[in-house]
Amino acid sequence: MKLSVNVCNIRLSNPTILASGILGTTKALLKRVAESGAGAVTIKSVSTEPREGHKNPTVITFDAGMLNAVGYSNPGVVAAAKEFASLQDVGVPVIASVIGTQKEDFVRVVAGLSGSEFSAIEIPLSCPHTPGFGLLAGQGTPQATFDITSAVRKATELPIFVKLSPNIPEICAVAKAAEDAGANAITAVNSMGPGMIINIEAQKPILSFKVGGVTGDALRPIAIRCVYDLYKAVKIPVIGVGGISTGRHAIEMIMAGASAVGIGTGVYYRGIEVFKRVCEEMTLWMEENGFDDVNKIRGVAHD
Amino acid sequence: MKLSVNVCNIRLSNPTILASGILGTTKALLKRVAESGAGAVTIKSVSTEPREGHKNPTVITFDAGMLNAVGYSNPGVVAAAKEFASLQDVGVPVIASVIGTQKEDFVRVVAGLSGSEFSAIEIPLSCPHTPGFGLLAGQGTPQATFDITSAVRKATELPIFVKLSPNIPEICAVAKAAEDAGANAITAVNSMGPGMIINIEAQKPILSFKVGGVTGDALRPIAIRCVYDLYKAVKIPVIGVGGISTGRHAIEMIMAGASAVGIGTGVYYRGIEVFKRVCEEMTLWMEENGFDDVNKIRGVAHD
Amino acid sequence: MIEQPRMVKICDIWDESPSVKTFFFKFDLHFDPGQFVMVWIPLLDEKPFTISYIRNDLMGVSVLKRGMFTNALHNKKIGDMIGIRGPYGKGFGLQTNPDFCVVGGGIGMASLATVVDRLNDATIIQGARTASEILYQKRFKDMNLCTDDGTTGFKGTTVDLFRKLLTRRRFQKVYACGPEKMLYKVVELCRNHGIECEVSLDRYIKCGFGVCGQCDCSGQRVCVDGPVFNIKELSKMKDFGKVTILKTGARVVY
Amino acid sequence: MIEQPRMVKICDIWDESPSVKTFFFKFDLHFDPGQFVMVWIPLLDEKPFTISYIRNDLMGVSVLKRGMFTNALHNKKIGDMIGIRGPYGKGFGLQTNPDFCVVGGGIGMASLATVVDRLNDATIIQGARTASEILYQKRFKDMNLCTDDGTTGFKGTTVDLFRKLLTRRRFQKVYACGPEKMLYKVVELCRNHGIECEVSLDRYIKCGFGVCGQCDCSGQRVCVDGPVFNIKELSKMKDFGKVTILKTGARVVY
Ligand SMILES: Cc1cc2nc3c(=O)[nH]c(=O)nc-3n(C[C@H](O)[C@H](O)[C@H](O)COP(=O)(O)OP(=O)(O)OC[C@H]3O[C@@H](n4cnc5c(N)ncnc54)[C@H](O)[C@@H]3O)c2cc1C
Ligand SMILES: Cc1cc2nc3c(=O)[nH]c(=O)nc-3n(C[C@H](O)[C@H](O)[C@H](O)COP(=O)(O)OP(=O)(O)OC[C@H]3O[C@@H](n4cnc5c(N)ncnc54)[C@H](O)[C@@H]3O)c2cc1C
Ligand SMILES: Cc1cc2nc3c(=O)[nH]c(=O)nc-3n(C[C@H](O)[C@H](O)[C@H](O)COP(=O)(O)O)c2cc1C
Ligand SMILES: Cc1cc2nc3c(=O)[nH]c(=O)nc-3n(C[C@H](O)[C@H](O)[C@H](O)COP(=O)(O)O)c2cc1C
Ligand code: FES
Ligand code: FES
Repeated sequence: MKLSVNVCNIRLSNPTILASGILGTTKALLKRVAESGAGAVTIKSVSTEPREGHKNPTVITFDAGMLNAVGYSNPGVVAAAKEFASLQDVGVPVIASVIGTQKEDFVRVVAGLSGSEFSAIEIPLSCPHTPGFGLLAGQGTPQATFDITSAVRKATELPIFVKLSPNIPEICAVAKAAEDAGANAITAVNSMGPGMIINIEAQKPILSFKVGGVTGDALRPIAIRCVYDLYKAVKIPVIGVGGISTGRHAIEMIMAGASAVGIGTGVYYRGIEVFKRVCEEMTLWMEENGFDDVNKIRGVAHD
Repeated sequence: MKLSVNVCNIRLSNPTILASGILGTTKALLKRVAESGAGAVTIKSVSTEPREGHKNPTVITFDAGMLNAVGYSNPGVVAAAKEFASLQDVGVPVIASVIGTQKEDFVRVVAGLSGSEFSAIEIPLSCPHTPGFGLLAGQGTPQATFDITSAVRKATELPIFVKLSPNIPEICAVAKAAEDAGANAITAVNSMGPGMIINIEAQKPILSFKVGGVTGDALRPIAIRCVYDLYKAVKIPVIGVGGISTGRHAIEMIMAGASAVGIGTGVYYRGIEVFKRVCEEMTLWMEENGFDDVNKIRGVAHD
Repeated sequence: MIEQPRMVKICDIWDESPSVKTFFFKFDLHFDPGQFVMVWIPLLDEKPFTISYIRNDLMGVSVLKRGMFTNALHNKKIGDMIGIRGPYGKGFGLQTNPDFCVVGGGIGMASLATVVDRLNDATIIQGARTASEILYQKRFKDMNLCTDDGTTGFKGTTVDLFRKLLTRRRFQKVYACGPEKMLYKVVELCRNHGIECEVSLDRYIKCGFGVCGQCDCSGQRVCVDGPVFNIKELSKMKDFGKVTILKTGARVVY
Repeated sequence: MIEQPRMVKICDIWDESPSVKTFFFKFDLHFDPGQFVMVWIPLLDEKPFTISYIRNDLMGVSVLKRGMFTNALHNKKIGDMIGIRGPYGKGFGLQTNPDFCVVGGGIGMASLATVVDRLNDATIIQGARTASEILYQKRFKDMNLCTDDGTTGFKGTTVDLFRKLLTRRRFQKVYACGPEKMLYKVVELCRNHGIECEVSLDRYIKCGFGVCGQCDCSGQRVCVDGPVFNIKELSKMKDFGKVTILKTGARVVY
């Protein structure tokens, strides 16, 4: 059974990728996730300066998924460059996630991380709940996406993954802008919403930031549709993220057109072992359904 | 315990409203829903001409909600006007849902239904999966919303509810446009997405239209956030719809600022009795928490 | 439960008549006689069919070739895959004691077949257009047959035959399925004779699980409140025997 | 399970010391000694606290007044509501036989209190800054106390006292909680003496259920893989006793 895939010439032993913001705070955790079977891992997003993020509660769950407003807490690029050194120890490709409030920030962070052995740079232009970043800074428009991606393109030779929001009706236009600016892959999608959950006894929103991005099962059909549309709209590969926690989900995402699948909330649903389990379930399904190579199911849901 | 509410001078014996598109095909079903405890009921959306809608499957469910692309099947305004005559028999206020591909259509349907005893006209400008209507016809922009609402305003004396999409980042701007054009209430929200679910054995999307609107549990946090934001943004009342199937959900929605709550997918989760059960659960909760009037919890989640 | 089709392999196909085929597949859920499934042909459409055979985990649907979808189904071969979701609806209320009769008109016999399987000593009335269209000839012995053209059995309708039978014997309960005009008359006869009666109705089905409102019959949803209704329920359903609802939602008089 | 705070009423408040209060509330979930909850004050913040009393469905958390959040908590009155979610984490591995010792430094004693409740004949070492800060004086008899200023018991640290005790007796198992420098030394002593040892670590906690990565200690998530770790696990955790991680994710050396 062949599970290995190539995304922008990065070889992944299997198509599962740890999504950014889940467990990617330290090299030790990346290594643990790699040992738990992930084909690649993404670090938690890094900005120029250290950020404390929002107050707690920052992550809660509900019957249909998860709601988070972590607020991009991170130690800043200088500390991150120290933490994420000698990345070959991790054992699988490591993707850097880089954020900024303006395009110069992205460039500075990319430069600051250039000494590390990252395999690709992901730029999420799509966070729905952190003032100054992503959607709240207007980074999700085709023009802003083009500008930021172009700037990052000049700053690095590494493959660039542009991570998009499912909230944007014109997601394909944004993806094309990224492609035109030299992006090598699209990561689809970031969390949706934002949403809000109110504790009715407290009579207050639970998240300290009041609203947060929705992920997990609730997001899956939306993510599948985005990937399905993007697969037709752009030529560069699409990494499908959103609600994947089983082998069946991963296969559905790949049939929609994904070259690899990101897993975030799935770590909550099924533990860190989710990567290994998803791969086992994919293998079993493919065996039972007469496939010998995961690359052969990519995009088959299209006419 | 006081559960009755007033929305645009329409008195509802309790705040639950049957959402449009669920069971609202015939007067007999409206009556049955009223007898099952709904405070008001909405008919399935009506267009000028009869429409067959999309092929089946048109409605499916998933672990976090429901996915539908019914495609606005309806018998057209002439037949609808016959079906929905003598509405006082229903026993609770009946809201007409009116759709069109352009503003003149809305006006024609409103005129065609003017002989019936509807209590209000709802105009959904927000369907994410029917070509020619709602989002797919650009009706979700502030300008289009203003234009259509203004046209309907001239055509009827009845209260107008403008139904919005949760997909639109600028939902408050759209609501304000509706308010400016003379809308009497905002219904928030319609289904989100669209989303897609692929049957991996068939290797094809399940819905015949491939994509459909996401409703139910998955939608609730998004709907709560929309209502919370709209409550601050507009002066007219907001009817909260999206994922409500328990008394706790209804109270959460009302705390976010809703004057009444629409229930659609809840009919699937808990049967037609969902209206009665939601009211019973609300009553119990209010008793236990020292409230004697549902109107006193409206908007309390705000600072 | 999640309302999504599961793909199953057609493991056998039987010709029941020139226009009816039964498709067999494995489906490991419990079914009651009278319940139905939605059959999906990907990218084409999805339609309701009663389960006409229940043999442990082997199910069968008997399909009358009628239009676009049923034509496509008739073109399927053993080994082809179809999507199934269900079971849906409320089936027949089976009682063990009573002396009972099933009255099936045309493809309506498919709904009654599993009732006959479950109960012993059924009196079976089956009507068809012509002799070759009679279903389950080998499956059920001693059926009381009638045809429009008289090519087999009594010449006339199931209603006529049922009325005739009633002159010489009594039933405690009748199960019926077929054209609604026929059902209406069967119910009338039963009411007049004080016989319990349950009939399975046919309305345009979309969701199958009670939310879309498409299958309304006077406030009853055929997909979940039915498809089987008893006399008491039917007596409150004004549309019964008179009005059906098209795919658009338009009402048409039978 | 859904990870959301449930509001509970504070039904009792005990002063344990000038800077520590215990808040009691009803919470009908099962807790193991060493597990913790997240305590939410709406609109303010949410922080981790070990359950220090388990009495059927009555739970208590003993809170050291320290900063913004714990100050706000200390201002709460009986009847006020707080949000609770949990239980979180892996608690202490309790064995019934062995001759065991708990070593608590400061508020760390709160984690060990329910261990003492469960096991009989615990040897208890508790250290505090000064006499008035000793916790649970009435709850536990015969504690081996030590204070930095010698106002009660042995003058010196819990490590010194533990080392002293070890010269005259042996334990099969040690449970410890307190400042990590202390824990590090306790673990070292245990390793040298061949004593089993479990310690409860403290890292900045956000989600509490293993997804955000905030509480990392050398690849172990304190919130779900811990907070209790045994010697074998700790021997692979390079950060133990040396490095902790701030709210930003920055590493700081102790
Ligand atoms: C509860 C129930 C059980 C049924 N069981 C059987 C069965 O066991 N065997 C069988 O052969 N037929 C059964 N039918 C009828 C069957 O669904 C239709 O014959 C089939 O859908 C026709 O589809 P078509 O595309 O071939 O024909 P079309 O040309 O589309 O339609 C022919 C006629 O079939 C009916 N029909 C079409 N679509 C639907 C639909 N979605 N729901 C209900 N009726 C429809 C209409 O009366 C229509 O006029 C059942 C119907 C219902 C409601
Ligand atoms: C598993 C676990 C169990 C704990 N049990 C108890 C207990 O039973 N009783 C008790 O008094 N304290 C306990 N703590 C520590 C308690 O969480 C902190 O004292 C409290 O969060 C301080 O908040 P503050 O706003 O008052 O102080 P701040 O001024 O914000 O911080 C003071 C110090 O408290 C620590 N701290 C602050 N926030 C957190 C956080 N979110 N997670 C972890 N540490 C933090 C940091 O070391 C910080 O330097 C426990 C911590 C952990 C990790
Ligand atoms: C707790 C949490 C933190 C996240 N932080 C980030 C982040 O820092 N950067 C980012 O690009 N995406 C972040 N995301 C989004 C995820 O990477 C992913 O796109 C999203 O969760 C959808 O995938 P899932 O349903 O598998 O979780 C975060 C998600 C969660 C749940
Ligand atoms: C099967 C189905 C059909 C619907 N049809 C319509 C419709 O015709 N007009 C409309 O305004 N909304 C329609 N909706 C949207 C609902 O009115 C409602 O806004 C949405 O379902 C969210 O509420 P819920 O989560 O309670 O279902 C439909 C929803 C469903 C599930
Ligand atoms: S078919 Fe949808 S309610 Fe019956
Ligand atoms: S606090 Fe989030 S992983 Fe431990």
